[in-house]
Amino acid sequence: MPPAGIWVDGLVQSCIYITMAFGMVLVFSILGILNWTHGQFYMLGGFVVYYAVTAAGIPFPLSLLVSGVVVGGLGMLVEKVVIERLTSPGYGILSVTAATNALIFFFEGAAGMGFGLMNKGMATVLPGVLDMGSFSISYQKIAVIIFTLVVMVAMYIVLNRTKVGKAIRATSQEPDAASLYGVNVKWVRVIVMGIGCALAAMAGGVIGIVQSVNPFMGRVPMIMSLLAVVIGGLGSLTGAIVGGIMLGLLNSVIAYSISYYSEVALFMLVIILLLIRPQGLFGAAPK
Amino acid sequence: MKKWYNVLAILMTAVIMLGTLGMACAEKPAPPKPTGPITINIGLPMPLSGSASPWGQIPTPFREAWFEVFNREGFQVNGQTYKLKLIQVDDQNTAEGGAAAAKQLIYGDNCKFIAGHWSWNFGAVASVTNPAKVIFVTRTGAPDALPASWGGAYDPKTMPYVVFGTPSFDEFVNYCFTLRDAYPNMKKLGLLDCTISKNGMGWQKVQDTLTKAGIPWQEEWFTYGQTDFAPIITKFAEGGCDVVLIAGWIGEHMAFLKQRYEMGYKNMKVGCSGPFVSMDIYKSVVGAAAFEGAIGAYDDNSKLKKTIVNPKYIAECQEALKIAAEKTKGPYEYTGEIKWIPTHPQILVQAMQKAGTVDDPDAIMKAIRGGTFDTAQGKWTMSGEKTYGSAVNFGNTGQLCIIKDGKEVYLAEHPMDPIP
Amino acid sequence: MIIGRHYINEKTLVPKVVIGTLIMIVAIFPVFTTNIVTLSTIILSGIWAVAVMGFLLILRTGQFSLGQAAFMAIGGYVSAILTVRMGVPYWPSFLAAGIISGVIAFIIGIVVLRAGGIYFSIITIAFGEMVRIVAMNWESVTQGASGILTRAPDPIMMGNFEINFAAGAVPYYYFMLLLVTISALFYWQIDRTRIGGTFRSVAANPVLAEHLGINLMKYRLIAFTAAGVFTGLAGAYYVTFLSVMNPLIFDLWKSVQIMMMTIVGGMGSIVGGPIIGATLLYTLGIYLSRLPIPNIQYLVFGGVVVLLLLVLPKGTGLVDQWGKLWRWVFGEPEDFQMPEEAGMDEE
Amino acid sequence: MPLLELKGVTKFFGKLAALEDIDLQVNEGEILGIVGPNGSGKTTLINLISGYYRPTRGFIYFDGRKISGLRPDQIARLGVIRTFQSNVLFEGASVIESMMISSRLQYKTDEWQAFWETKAYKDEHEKIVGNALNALRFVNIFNETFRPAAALPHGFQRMLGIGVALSANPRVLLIDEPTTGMNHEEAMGVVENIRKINEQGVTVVLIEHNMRVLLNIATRVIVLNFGNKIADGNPYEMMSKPEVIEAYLGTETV
Repeated sequence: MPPAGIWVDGLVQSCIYITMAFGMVLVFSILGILNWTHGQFYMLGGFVVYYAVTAAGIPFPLSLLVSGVVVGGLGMLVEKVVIERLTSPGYGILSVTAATNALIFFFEGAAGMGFGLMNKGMATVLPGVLDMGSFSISYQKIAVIIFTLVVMVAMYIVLNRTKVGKAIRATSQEPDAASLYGVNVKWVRVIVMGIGCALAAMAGGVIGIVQSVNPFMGRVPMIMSLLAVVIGGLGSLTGAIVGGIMLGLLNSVIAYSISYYSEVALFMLVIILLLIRPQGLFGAAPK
Repeated sequence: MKKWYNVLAILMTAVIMLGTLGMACAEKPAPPKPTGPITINIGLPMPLSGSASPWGQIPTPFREAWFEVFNREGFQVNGQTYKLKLIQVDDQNTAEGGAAAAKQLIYGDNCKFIAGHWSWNFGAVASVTNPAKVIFVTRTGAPDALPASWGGAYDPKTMPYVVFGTPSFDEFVNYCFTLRDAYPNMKKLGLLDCTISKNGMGWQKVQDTLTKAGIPWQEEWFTYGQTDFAPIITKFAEGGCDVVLIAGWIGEHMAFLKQRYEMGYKNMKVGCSGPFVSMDIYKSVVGAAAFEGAIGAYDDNSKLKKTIVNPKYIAECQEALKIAAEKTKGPYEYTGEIKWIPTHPQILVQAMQKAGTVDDPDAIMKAIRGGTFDTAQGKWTMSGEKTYGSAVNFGNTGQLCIIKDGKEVYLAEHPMDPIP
Repeated sequence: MIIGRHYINEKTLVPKVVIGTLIMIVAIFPVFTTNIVTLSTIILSGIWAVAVMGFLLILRTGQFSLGQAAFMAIGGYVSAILTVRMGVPYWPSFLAAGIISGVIAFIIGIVVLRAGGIYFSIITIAFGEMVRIVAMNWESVTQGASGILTRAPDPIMMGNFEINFAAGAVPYYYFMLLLVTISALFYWQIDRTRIGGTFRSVAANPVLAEHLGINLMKYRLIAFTAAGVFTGLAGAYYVTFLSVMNPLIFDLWKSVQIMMMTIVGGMGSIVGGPIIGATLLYTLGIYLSRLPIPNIQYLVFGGVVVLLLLVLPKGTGLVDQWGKLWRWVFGEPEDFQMPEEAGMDEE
Repeated sequence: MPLLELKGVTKFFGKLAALEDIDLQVNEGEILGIVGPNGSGKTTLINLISGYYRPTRGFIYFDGRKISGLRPDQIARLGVIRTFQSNVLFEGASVIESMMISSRLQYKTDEWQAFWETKAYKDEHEKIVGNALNALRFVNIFNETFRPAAALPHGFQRMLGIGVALSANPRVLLIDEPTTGMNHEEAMGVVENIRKINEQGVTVVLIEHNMRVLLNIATRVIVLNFGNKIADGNPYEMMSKPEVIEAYLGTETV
């Protein structure tokens, strides 16, 4: 039985995965595509927060919002300019997949040229450690956990209580019907893309205080949260939460017990799961 | 009629384009022999882009500065004065990047010598330089570049023009000894390295040496690209390690430092067999509090206590550091490069002077093999006079520093006992 | 959609003159320059072209594989291990590389192709990562990240004339031409005969195709395996030319690069597109990586691909635009003649 | 014995039953009409026969052989071919290309021979192209042979759909709502073609929303309502049955 420290650590990991997975699931359930650029929005968010905190001196929670707004806007732009056109009838799934894949390197290159390639950290934000006897946890990690809880609650409220949320849910279930009932599907798509990217960005900003920020930080979390989404089932928020928690905990627990084979074990697990149950744990069955 | 004009036009353009391509890449004609100093190009494939780029970029100002200082008088080989020119090419820290860079340097910028760094693209670079009879001084040690466990994958005869650096495992052991000197009564030494540099032989050697020297140790492995070290830290803590030494992985070193602090093991000393690539990065990523007690390689030759270094070289390095600081407009505190860029050219230059030629690689190699060289890191004696072209070991000193309130402070030093 | 609606049909469109001249130029290219930098650029782009053709063949069946680099890795490792470790002569192990990677593709395909569409892409990504991780950690066989120094191909004796690969890049160049030609002919033949038609139908409307008696799995598997074989060969030759194999050579970025080359070249023609795309993009990459600006390569690659996708008409690529250019140069191809039966009852 | 037989076939989607144990026989050479208001399970029935769905309970026999549980392509190879309601065929393909795709079942040569384009394959190919063109002539869209299928007018596209199904040489042809969105003349044209097809000895199962169309051709009619078979017999006496009228009064707006 691994000590408590491992579990806490796993929990922090899962929090990041969950927040990213949320965005991915939203985008998938409305736009019907996987946004392969998600990890790079995460990276951009990290940079925005970094500069907001260090250069502009905006307090951390506020700068999280700032990054959400900025990167969310960027996401909307991408949706409007690229994705909307490439998902119109006549284009195959290839076009949009290729475009989002290409954007990965576009953004990484841009970030590298704009912000430099060095690691940047915000360890000075919320320093200090909370000692819990058997183990201890830093305020930064606590901040990550709180942030994720806030995001979950906010998502729940937005999706279930607000008008936008109703429109989104309607669109995700019956796009055609929704458009009949006066929902402007085009705008719902743009807004959802914005929300998704904003979530990714805030996740990146919040990881910036725990780890460091650099142009390539987006790749691994992207793959991991993709796996989380797939485990949970594409298009299911509950699935995203469960998948995220599973991945995060498994990752650190496996790493603790069978040191460096954890990666192999994880991928094996996911592939096997997909083959037994392609639609994931909570996904709707195809056809 | 018009059609065939078009056909012709297109064919012409095609031919012209191909021609220009050929021109662009064809080697430039050798310049007419100038009177006065002759410039010799030294190529350096370096990771200037991609995630390993800090290694390539942070030392660059110092490198250029050092060559500037060196070229003020240059060096003499039988009466003729020569200067050195450094040409850096991005190798993206990949094999094909390394191969492409080496080809560009040799056939494009006709470099006479190549000074390389990582073991990851060593093979690719060496297999370009060697047929071209271009001497390649790498900082990679033979055992970890060309694993002997490969049933003689490394045959000295196939690579007579490669000069190897210190095998990183010997260096690693040496740092362990340095730590032992620094902390005679440490409980247990934790060793951490990435699985990708896990070559059976090398580690066996480390373990045996440590056991023989009576240093209690415990080893763990992390995977390439791992960011979360909590499990490993927990294991070290359970094993009772109070000092940990990480093989030169800077990013992992930072993450480890920060996380061990957050998990409440404040006074676990965490060392790294590489230099602190940049204090600012460390401070911003790790945080001032967690940074305390970090140990790193310390190649500032002005601080050496046991090893004797030619004061001229120390002056040169200090001068270069100053120039680098002016160039970067700020304090330039990265001293890690002193171990490499001054020493590689110095070895080559002295070898050329011994051999009395700059053009004959065989003669120069003959001079290098088994020779003793006066470098910025003290006197280095090369192995390999018996076995033709065998690994050349820089017997450089293991010197460590520890971070005390945000500053590098000399910790200890342990001259490397020469490797047979 | 991407089922070759906008063909350029080399037969009718481009006069034999031009094709002939181009082939001549390529064939005698080493006469222009034997510079190793130039030659190696061309050689490597040729090898990439083979991989891209494989990707495009799989794409013809409507599947989007993001794990093609993994098959190159498998091919590379097989040949490297056989030659260096087991001392097998080069050419047998080169063929073995193709066969083994094909077999693996077949097995993986049986498992993976059941989950089509987006899941296929995801699982192929996971597969690629798996290969990388295993290669990293399976020290005893793959020698970890320090990699394997591969051996140059054994010299080929033709009568008393010997092709010696140690001599320089020229033999490699000609063998690359051979490899590209063979795989190009194979893919082209598949693409223009009945199988190719079936592939397209499977991609265009799987449900209808299945209800017309076409076994989807079978044809997807054919495409995946065929691609696996040639991609494996390409990988083996790639690492031979690089003279080193390690797990970091074929990562996810390479798989995506293959996809980008496909886009740049265009999906219209299974031979022209990949060759043009691979050559353009790889050469561009080489030159960009020499600029002093770090990471500009990523920026440009990404930007170019997105722009092409947005600017070009639906489902077309550069090749198809070049088809237009050719038409402008050589005039329209003569129309298709109706078969005899068609003529029967015109009254 | 009947050519196609359903025994107690039931299909549930989650909780609700789309079809509840349906028994029906299709005899060789007849034109069986299946009518019913929207959502009465007509299309589900076809999907079950053609193997797109698997029945929750019950079995389907074709020519004495159990076909429930087989893959659609296996069923198609036995000679049970269906058409779809939507006009969409193979995107980007021309009329003749679509026909050639569905003519695949006529080939005897295997893929290798096709790959190497052997003599045998070439001859066979010639022949089959001929058949395809004849089939086009048969459904009166011969003049459109080389146009992209998507560019055809609505009526022609429906005919092409039938032609495509036809060239997969079916023994039973399941036609799903061929006349939707057509005016009366077009509909009659379609009906004519279906009759001609049937005269060629192809058994036809015709799903139709519009009772009048069936009156002209169907030899037998089955009425579905809410997933149950409520009547079975001659089309004309169908019209007089009270439950049928009752089932239709809601929907048939005449």
